[in-house]
Amino acid sequence: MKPATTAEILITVIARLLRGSRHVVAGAQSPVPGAAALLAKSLGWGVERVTVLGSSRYNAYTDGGVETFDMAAQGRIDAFFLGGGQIDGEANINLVGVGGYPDSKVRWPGSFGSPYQYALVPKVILFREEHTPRVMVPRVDFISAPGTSPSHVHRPGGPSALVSGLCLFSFDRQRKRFRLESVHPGHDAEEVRQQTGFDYDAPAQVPQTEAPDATLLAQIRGPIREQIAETYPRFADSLAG
Amino acid sequence: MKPATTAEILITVIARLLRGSRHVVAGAQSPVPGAAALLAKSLGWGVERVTVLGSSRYNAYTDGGVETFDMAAQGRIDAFFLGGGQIDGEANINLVGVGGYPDSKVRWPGSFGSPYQYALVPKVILFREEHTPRVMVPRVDFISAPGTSPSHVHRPGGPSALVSGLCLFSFDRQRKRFRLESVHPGHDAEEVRQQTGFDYDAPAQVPQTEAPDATLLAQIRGPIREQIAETYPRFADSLAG
Amino acid sequence: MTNSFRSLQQLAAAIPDGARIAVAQDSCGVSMALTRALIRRKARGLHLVCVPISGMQADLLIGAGCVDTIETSAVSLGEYGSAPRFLAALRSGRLRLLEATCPAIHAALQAGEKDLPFIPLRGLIGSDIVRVRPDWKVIENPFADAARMAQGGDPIVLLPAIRPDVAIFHAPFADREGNVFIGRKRELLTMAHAAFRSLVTVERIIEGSVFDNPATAAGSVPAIYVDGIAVLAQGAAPVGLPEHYVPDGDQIKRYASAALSDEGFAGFVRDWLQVNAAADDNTVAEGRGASEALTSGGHTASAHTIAAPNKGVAT
Amino acid sequence: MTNSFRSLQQLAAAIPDGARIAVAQDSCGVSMALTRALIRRKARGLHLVCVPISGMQADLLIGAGCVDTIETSAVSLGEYGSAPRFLAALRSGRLRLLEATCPAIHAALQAGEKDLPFIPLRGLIGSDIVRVRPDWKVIENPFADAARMAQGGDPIVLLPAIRPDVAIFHAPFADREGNVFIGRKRELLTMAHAAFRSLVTVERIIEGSVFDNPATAAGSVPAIYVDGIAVLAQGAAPVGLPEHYVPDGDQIKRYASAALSDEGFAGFVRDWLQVNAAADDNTVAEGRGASEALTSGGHTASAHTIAAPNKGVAT
Repeated sequence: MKPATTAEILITVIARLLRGSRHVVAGAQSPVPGAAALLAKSLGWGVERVTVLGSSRYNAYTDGGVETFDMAAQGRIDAFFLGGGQIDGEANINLVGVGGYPDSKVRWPGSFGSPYQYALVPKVILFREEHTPRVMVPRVDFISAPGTSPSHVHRPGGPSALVSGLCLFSFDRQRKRFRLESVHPGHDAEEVRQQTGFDYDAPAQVPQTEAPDATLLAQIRGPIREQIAETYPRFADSLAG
Repeated sequence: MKPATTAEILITVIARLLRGSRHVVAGAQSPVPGAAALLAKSLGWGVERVTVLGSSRYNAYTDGGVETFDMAAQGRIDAFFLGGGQIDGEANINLVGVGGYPDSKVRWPGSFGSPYQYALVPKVILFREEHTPRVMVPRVDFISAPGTSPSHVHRPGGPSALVSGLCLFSFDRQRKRFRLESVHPGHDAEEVRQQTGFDYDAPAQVPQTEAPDATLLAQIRGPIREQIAETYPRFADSLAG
Repeated sequence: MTNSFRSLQQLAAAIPDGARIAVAQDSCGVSMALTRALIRRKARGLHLVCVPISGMQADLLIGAGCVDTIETSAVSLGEYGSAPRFLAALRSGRLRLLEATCPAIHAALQAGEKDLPFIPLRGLIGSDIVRVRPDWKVIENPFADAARMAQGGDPIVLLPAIRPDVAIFHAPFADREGNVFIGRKRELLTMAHAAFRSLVTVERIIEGSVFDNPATAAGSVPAIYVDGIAVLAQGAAPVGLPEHYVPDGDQIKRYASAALSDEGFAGFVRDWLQVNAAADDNTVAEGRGASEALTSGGHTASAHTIAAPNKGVAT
Repeated sequence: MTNSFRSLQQLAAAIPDGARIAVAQDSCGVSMALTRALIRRKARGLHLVCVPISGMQADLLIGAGCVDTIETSAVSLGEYGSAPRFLAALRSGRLRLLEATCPAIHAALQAGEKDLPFIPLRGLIGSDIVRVRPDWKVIENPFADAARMAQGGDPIVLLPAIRPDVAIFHAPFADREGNVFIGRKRELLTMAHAAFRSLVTVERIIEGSVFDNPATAAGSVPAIYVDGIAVLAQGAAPVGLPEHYVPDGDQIKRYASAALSDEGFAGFVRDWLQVNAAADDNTVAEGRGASEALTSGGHTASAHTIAAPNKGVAT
């Protein structure tokens, strides 16, 4: 069996974070989180329902695009995923652009539903494969969605972890800080420190991220690959056969 | 051909008031207004669409019960009907009860959508067949829906006429007064004055309400009777054959 | 979620005393079956939210002593007259009434659907309903322009959201995954969204999924909102289920006259529960009963297909 | 309303310069046919409201100089990359952007549907979007209890309602009365409700009424909201129509790369308009063209049944 690819390691890392999240929603452009949610469900890790926005098969909505937001507000979604062109050390995310506003030097597509889902879904997992100082910045140039809020603001949701191509961070909402939990195989803590523009906590000995075992790999390369092919055909093709 | 019944006269009076009202909505318990709306439409009097709440045939809503209210707010309904256990001289209506509140001496079903539709539908026709001093009162005991509002209140809608078993009143929203327009055949202005608990304007010579001619009667007893049978079967049976 | 299938008794047991329950209006699908089960289990202290009015269902529950509070725009038996037990309970002062109006109940549920604290609504100003509902607020529209404000302002009513504990209704069919088809009775979807839980009775179960067809999908409440389903043909009788069966006018008329007195009401309820006892018991999870109830409704589901989802279910 | 059938050109002519137009996202049904017609008629000064995001449609309209203002939560070609003309227009400063977020656009349209002046929405507080949208207001929740207020209050965002001048989208089919089937793409219904007018393209016309079946009724926009319909098979291509045809990835990729330059964009548009000219012209009201357009879509409507509703129609 071929060793785990980066994508397969990331799918596994995220699937583990989803344990006990009964309803997980993944966006249309989120193949890795989508596959991770389906993996966690298929393994009986307490994920009972996966909604993939843009899918017909994994989407039981009947009230249009607003339904996922209404569900989030009511606490009917347990886990969701967000990314960011920039992510800072307080878990603020920027999906708008670099430089001033509105005169950005670099402009991205926009914030989508981030300032709402980030505030309302209890477990938001930040996922951004690129882990460089231009993504992981000291302070985002535009806050599409804030990592934390003053205690009086109604905010049942927020960030719980940040998964990148290098490592897994957890996030402490009280202390407003990330903590390095593990570094993926082939990388080390020093590299993470160099590639990260913000400060974070780390244990003296940083564990290595546990790679998927043969059973997990077979599950990803078999059933999960088939399940995600409808929504993410290109990505499904890219998973090792 | 049998002469026009009271119901047929009322249908005709209301149908005439609906001229030019493109979309007319009648409630589930409003057979006379429902028949009048269908009559005005069938005669090409500018009524393009009739919605009968509770009908399957004359109801093209697909958003549930809220749709008729959303339409009203947007000005998509031109005419609607309301009644009242009490109606006063300023066109306030009471569908709640007689005496104090909540300790009413007589209690009626409730206000339904009246305080909303009365405020938002441009032409509301009050229809109450019983015309006695206990219905037509100086001042209602409970305002389910006010006849008029201060000028700063958003109120595109309101009462335009009151049709009873005795007569037709028009309503002047500026002067907050009814005006007697015509008395139905078999009744006279004196009877109306005696049976009305509120003051109103009247011309020196009060015209008689024009009864439906043979063409109109044939239309009511034929096609209209058939059309309303789905929603108001008992009422349809009662129309002269 | 095949494990959402329950007996009628289990659904009634899942509604605690004191629960705030949203109920549908007669033209949408009223679960008269669950109404009987609530009366049988002697539910107490219920808070009914009528969406937006009610008829025989509310009157029966009030008469049977199940209801403490009712929020409604009207209670009436329609062409069969006024609602006798509703009126009697108001006279005796033992029923708390939250006076409302149809669009306000719809809008408050829509706010509940989004978990908003409140929603504004036009109209209403000047009605005594606003006066007798201190939980409704009138504010100046914060978006009114200066000209408007100079002319006296722009008052608008804010309604607190309604999030019922349970929504109950009756629908034409469900699939085995627990998705419930409601057609264009969309207020049932709003009720199910706004409520914390939904308990539903259906005429029958279909093979396949409502999501197999974009049309049936469009007219369905997804299983994620549905916490329990009992199958009972004629479950909306005598009120009727539009496009399926008409109201049983004779029985409603009988009710309207019997319910004028305490004794008459008691007699009607006793008879009504008795006549329906066998069919209602047929929805008990285990046993061949469930399949018979379906078959008697004219449907062809086999004993196996009906019994299966109920196996080993406990509330 | 059979008189709602129009040619594509008539629909485009019915959208005045400067109109505020609601457009659907790619997964809901994007009228690329009407997009071409707007470019052909050189529409100017449009204000796009993307529900809640857009892709190639917005990018094309921006690139063709039709758009002054865009309110959106994102513009992107999805897996085919960023939206080149959107980015170029922002760089040049000739596009006014109203930065938004998906649930806010949905909620503001729902407020428009009820003609509310505003609607509250949770979340959002602390986002710079609130800072750059002075038309959004933050107030203290008037329903917050005293304990909450003592702990610092309960700020909540109020959004002004959106009532677009026109909603445009593409749907699987319409009936002859002008009712349009959208299945469970309910945001299209909300758009149609919120907008003053709706102009729609459909793949085909069906015989009978959507109201003949409770399921198709549940998934339809009633004719009363629909002011014009043009029939054009493949009217959502190359974006695709879910459950009907998939996106034409090759063509979108070609667009993504061509649109990086002014010249490349101009060339793509010229070719795209040309290739579709015959099919688009086939929707002209009178003449045999309309029926051919339908037949080529694989449907069996006769020349008579198609021509009839178009007879004597003038915008």
